Amino acid sequence: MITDHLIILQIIIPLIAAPFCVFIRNANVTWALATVISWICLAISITLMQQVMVTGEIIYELGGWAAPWGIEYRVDMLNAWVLVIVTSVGAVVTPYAKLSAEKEIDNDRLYIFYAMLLLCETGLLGITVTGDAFNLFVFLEISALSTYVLISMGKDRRGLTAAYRYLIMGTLGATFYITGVGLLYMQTGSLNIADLGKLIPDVADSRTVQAALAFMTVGLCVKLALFPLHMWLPNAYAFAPSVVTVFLAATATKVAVYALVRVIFTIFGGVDILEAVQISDVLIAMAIVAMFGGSAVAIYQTNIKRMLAYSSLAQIGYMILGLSMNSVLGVSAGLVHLFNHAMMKGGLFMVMGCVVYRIGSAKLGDMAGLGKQMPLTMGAFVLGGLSLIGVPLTVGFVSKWALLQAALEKGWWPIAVLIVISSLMAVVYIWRVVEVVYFQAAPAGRVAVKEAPLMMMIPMLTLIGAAYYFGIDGTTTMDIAGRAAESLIGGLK
Amino acid sequence: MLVTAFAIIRIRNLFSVVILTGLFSLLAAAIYILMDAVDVAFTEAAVGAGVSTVLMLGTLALTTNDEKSTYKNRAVPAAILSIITGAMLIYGTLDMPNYGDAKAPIHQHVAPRYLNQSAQEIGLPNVVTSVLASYRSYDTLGETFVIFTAAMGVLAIIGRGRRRRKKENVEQEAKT
Amino acid sequence: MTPEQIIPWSIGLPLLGAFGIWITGKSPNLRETVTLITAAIVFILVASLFDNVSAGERPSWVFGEMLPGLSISFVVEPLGMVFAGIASFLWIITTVYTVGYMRGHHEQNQTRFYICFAVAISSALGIAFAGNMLTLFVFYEILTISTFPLVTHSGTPEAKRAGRIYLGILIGTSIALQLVAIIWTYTLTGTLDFTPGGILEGKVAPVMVSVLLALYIFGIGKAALMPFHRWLPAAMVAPTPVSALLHAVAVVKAGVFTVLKVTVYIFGIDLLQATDAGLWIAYMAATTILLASLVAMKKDNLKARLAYSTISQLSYIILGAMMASSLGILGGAMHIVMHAFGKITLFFCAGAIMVACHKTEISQMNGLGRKMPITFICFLIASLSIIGLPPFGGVWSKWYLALAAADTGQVIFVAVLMISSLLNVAYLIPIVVRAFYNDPDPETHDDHNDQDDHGHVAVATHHPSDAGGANQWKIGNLREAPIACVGALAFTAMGCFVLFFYADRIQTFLLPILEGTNG
Amino acid sequence: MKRAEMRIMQHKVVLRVVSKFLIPFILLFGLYVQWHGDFGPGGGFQAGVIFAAAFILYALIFGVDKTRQAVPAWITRCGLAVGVFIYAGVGVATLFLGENFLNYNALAHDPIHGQHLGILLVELGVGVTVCCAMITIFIAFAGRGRK
Amino acid sequence: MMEFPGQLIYWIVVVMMMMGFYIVIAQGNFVKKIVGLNVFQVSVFLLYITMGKVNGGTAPILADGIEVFSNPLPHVLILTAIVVGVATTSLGLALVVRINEEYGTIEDDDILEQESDV
Repeated sequence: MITDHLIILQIIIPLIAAPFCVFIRNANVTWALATVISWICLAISITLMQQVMVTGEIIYELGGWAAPWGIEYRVDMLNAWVLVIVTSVGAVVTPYAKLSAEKEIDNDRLYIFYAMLLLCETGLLGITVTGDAFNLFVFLEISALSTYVLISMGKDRRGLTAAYRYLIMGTLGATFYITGVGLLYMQTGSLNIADLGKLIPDVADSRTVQAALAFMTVGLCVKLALFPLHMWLPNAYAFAPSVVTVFLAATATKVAVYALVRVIFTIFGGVDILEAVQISDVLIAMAIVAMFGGSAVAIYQTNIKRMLAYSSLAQIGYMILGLSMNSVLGVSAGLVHLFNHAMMKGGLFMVMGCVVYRIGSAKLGDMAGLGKQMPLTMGAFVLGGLSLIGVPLTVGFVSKWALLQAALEKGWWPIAVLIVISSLMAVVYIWRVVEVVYFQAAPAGRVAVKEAPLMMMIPMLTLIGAAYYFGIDGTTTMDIAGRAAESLIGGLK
Repeated sequence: MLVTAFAIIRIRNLFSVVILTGLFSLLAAAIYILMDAVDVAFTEAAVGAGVSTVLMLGTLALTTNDEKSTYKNRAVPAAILSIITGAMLIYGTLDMPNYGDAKAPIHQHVAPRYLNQSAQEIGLPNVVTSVLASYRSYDTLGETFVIFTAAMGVLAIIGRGRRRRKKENVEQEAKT
Repeated sequence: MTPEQIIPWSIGLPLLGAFGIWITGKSPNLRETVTLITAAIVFILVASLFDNVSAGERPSWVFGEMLPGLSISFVVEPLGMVFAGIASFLWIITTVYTVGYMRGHHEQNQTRFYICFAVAISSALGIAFAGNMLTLFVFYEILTISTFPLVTHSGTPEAKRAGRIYLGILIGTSIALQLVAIIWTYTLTGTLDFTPGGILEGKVAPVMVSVLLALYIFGIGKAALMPFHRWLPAAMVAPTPVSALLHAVAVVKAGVFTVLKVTVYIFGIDLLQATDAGLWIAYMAATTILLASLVAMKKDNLKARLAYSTISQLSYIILGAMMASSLGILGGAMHIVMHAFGKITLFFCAGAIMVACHKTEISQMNGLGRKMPITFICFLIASLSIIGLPPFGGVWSKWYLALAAADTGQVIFVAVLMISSLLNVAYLIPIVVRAFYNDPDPETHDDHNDQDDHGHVAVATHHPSDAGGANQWKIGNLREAPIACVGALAFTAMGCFVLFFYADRIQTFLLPILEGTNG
Repeated sequence: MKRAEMRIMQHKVVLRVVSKFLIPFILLFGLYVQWHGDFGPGGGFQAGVIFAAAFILYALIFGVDKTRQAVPAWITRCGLAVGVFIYAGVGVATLFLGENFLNYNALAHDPIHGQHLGILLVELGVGVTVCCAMITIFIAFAGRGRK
Repeated sequence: MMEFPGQLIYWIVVVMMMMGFYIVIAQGNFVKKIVGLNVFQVSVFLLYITMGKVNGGTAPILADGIEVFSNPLPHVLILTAIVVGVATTSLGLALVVRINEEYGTIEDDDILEQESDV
């Protein structure tokens, strides 16, 4: 019985928990609630994943109205995969949040913080499960609005302008997206994603549909911060409260990538749109610029949170590169990197959260000598950094392996070389940190720094550990990503 | 409306701009009525012309009234970008069905069911309400949560607690 | 224990040992006992595989699947057996030496040192037993990373700079070139397993063979083929036991070992022969041999000279592999063994000199042989072995290499081998001569810290000037290093001699690796 | 609007009287729109805005503090939550009644009645939330202005 | 150009959209940016409503004797979108107020200048 409704429970449990936080208003209780809810969500998403593996696509009609008339939820391998990513990050982040948030956010607002965190997670989950193009927009806005609030909650005033700029960019992106949806609706009369997928081939050569594709793609690219639409991201990540950065970096852009995948491969899948209008060339070019631009700028950052943010831009480039290769291998490389990057970047930002918790700064110069004082935290940073570089036994290696293989399969030599070179750039920026942290003496004035508290350490080590576990055993993740990719591409060939 | 929009671009006095935006919304509401979208018009009038304008005026009261400098350096690229985007859209419109064409696909696929069967299925005369609150009630749930989020967000950003603390800071700064 | 179980144990035990070292870090004696015991057990384990392998068995073990269709798996075959045997055997001896050296030298952070050392050995064994290229690559990278803290051990700016070069070149080449080559191979063949006779035959266009080969050979930065050799001299800032075991044996041999593996099991000798793809790389190797020897002659710092000598010797093995003949491969493989014993002895001597007399520059070593006769006699023995004179092991490998060169009709390689032997004489023998025949300099105490004109070695020794006396083993006017050091280096020098007689055993043992080839 | 103007307004007798007179009607109109949405234009959202407008007018004329006395912060805040609870609660109720989320047919024996009831309830939820949200937002802005 | 009159209204909408878009990206005043965003969004709403219109139709409120209705779905969507729009606007304005308190200005250039100093 209840298993039939799991999909909707996935969304409404955190959704309803958010207003509860407003009733409670006690920081600790709301935190406990958020933690419990996030774990329930994880359990649900994993169960869903198993269901999908057994039964295939699951469809849920909201309000009991069948698909094109009502809104439906539709979960296949791909959504289930993204759900697991988002919920597992959520489940790790909320326990971590307590101390970090107490330090960085006004205490009388903590309950709002947790409500927003829950809403943000709900929004992301809602984007993921929905089978309706307009409903996607609604949940996009729930997650976006809560994100703006979360970013602005920190004590650094630059968080405010970062949130504002993100608000402007994000709203533009969302508006572009609904413009595109509107144009599609005009040509087909449907808003349902699966239905659109069936209807599009008949009208694919219409200029309206092409314009719609362009608008939806641009809109989502703003959200996922693909170069050159990334301007909002570095500051938003750098000046948001640390725990918010962890959550966003590990989930928000991933979900936007997912949405783009849906648009390209499900809505426009029937016409092999990447080839038909040569979007793939544009996307690949942008992805490569992102890979290099992101890494290059990252090298010169002095704020490590900002550095990691730029590195995220580069990593998003990898994902898009994989997706735009338009082959099973390429898409699965992109999809597996969604997960892998969530693990390693989440872990790295958690490290920075611990650092900020202890020394109150994320500046490289202030981190001198931390290697001795916070050995476990900094060890986690090195491990995460290795994963970012793509050293074997890490998840980064698994993604890079898949990506390179996809590129070589297509015979795209230069691109394979570029991937490799850009991952060497990661060596440089990770190295800068290692050098300062391990080889420079702590500044004289600083009071002795203790290791991060256990409650932050455990989630952090969990994520980093996961980055290694799934690096050593990459078969599970690759298998799921591969199946998701096959179902996407399979409908098309 | 075009004139209003253009005026918004040119005028530097923010107070006038805000009032013009209200006007713009009202005009839009009028057009909605012409296009049979009474519910939307109602909402637009209440929100666009009402709430938004009041909020913007409130903001202006708290900040400043005049736009300061000119941003010539950005004007040209911005214009080019807008024109390209616009051109893209115009290009898109070329294949659109004519305005008001009853045979357009948009009126063929999903909508007829709402119009023809909602009377039996829902039993309400206002089809917009039927669709809003039943067929697509989940969107509306989402919408409600958006409003909820926004309200909580505003509380978080400019609620009372922080202001009090802030004021102390300002006083301290003033002393030093 | 079955051979299959031995594999995980022999790789895992050093890691367990590392853990034990960490726990017992507070008490140096206990810590070093743990290291020694671990080393001994590991060697016994590895050695116990010897019979199975020589009987033609190929014990294998699969750890798990890392990527679909690609597992972390291990197969023991003769080449790997030899490499593992050397690494684990010399680990014991090096540990003995290390105890003397590190204490004599008052090094900091000794626990970290022992831990990293154990991890490095574990990964060297992983490389040796790797059953496919991916596994090998994984351990290759772990080896790089685990040795990094050893290189920067002293923490001086010099060490950091060296560490940067070390990591930069090794990681850079492996990711930028080797990884690409591996993935390319995988896309071409769908497998990465080491297969007798190679996996690439018929799967790749002849022109591309040389591109792929170049990606591999240059990608294996640890083999120190020019122009990617800079890391090796840079790594000499590490404490001497590291230079000895890792940068004369484990790390660099891991590099050339990989080269051999790739040549034999990925490309297959036949393919290389048919396409002549390796020829131009062989020329590169020949150039490296000569250039590195010439550079070595100009180095006054002893460890730097030995480092360049190593570069030159490694290229022998690459040359052997690239000539793509069975003799060349055999010669290369044997040279791994012979050079290991020779070079580790030389480094041990260098370390002993540093501990006992605080001398790092050759020009300061006048007359030192009279104070440290054992050390310098061993130095001589090892030198002769490296040069390739009987009755020491080095002669055999050089012999095979020269035969291979003659066999393939590349007279120029024969000439290169000859010239380089002469150069070996020119840069090794004068050291001994200087030590025994020149008059000692007037005693200049404790000025060794700053006499570092070449910038390769800056070992900070922070002990007061008179503490040096406690590190010496004095009998009469002898001033040898601590007994642990001297014993170790005498033992390896003996090894050079013993190997001369057992070379044929090694050769028969190695012969099966040429299965599946015609040449 | 300038703060000064706001303060002046609080002293205009005519305004005060007129608005006192007007506010009940606005509230009434709001209620009408709320319940009438099924038949003519209107519904929870519009009603919520109109309802809030009454309070905003009150706040403009009588000042934020007085409004806060009339409508304490906790009421609007809880109202916010209650509104979404009503909406989501309808959905959960349908779940418990064995139907899909928000399938109002489950609410009554007759699907049409169920739909009626459901729509009425969710519109109420929307109305409450929107009204409280608007008041909250406005007061947050206006409250900010006083030094 | 048969279709000229049919498309004209879309073109007007597009021009308005782009005016809004231009304001958002070209103007440096934070309030004005939000105004631009409003203009942009309202124009998109108009686009939806225009495509929902059916010639000769009436508002989609069922009544006896009326056969032709305009498409109700765009109306629903835009109702939702308007709400989302006002939510965004209020949040944006709240941020502007705070920014003004922290920086003393709401001009993009001034703020960039201040931030680059830090």
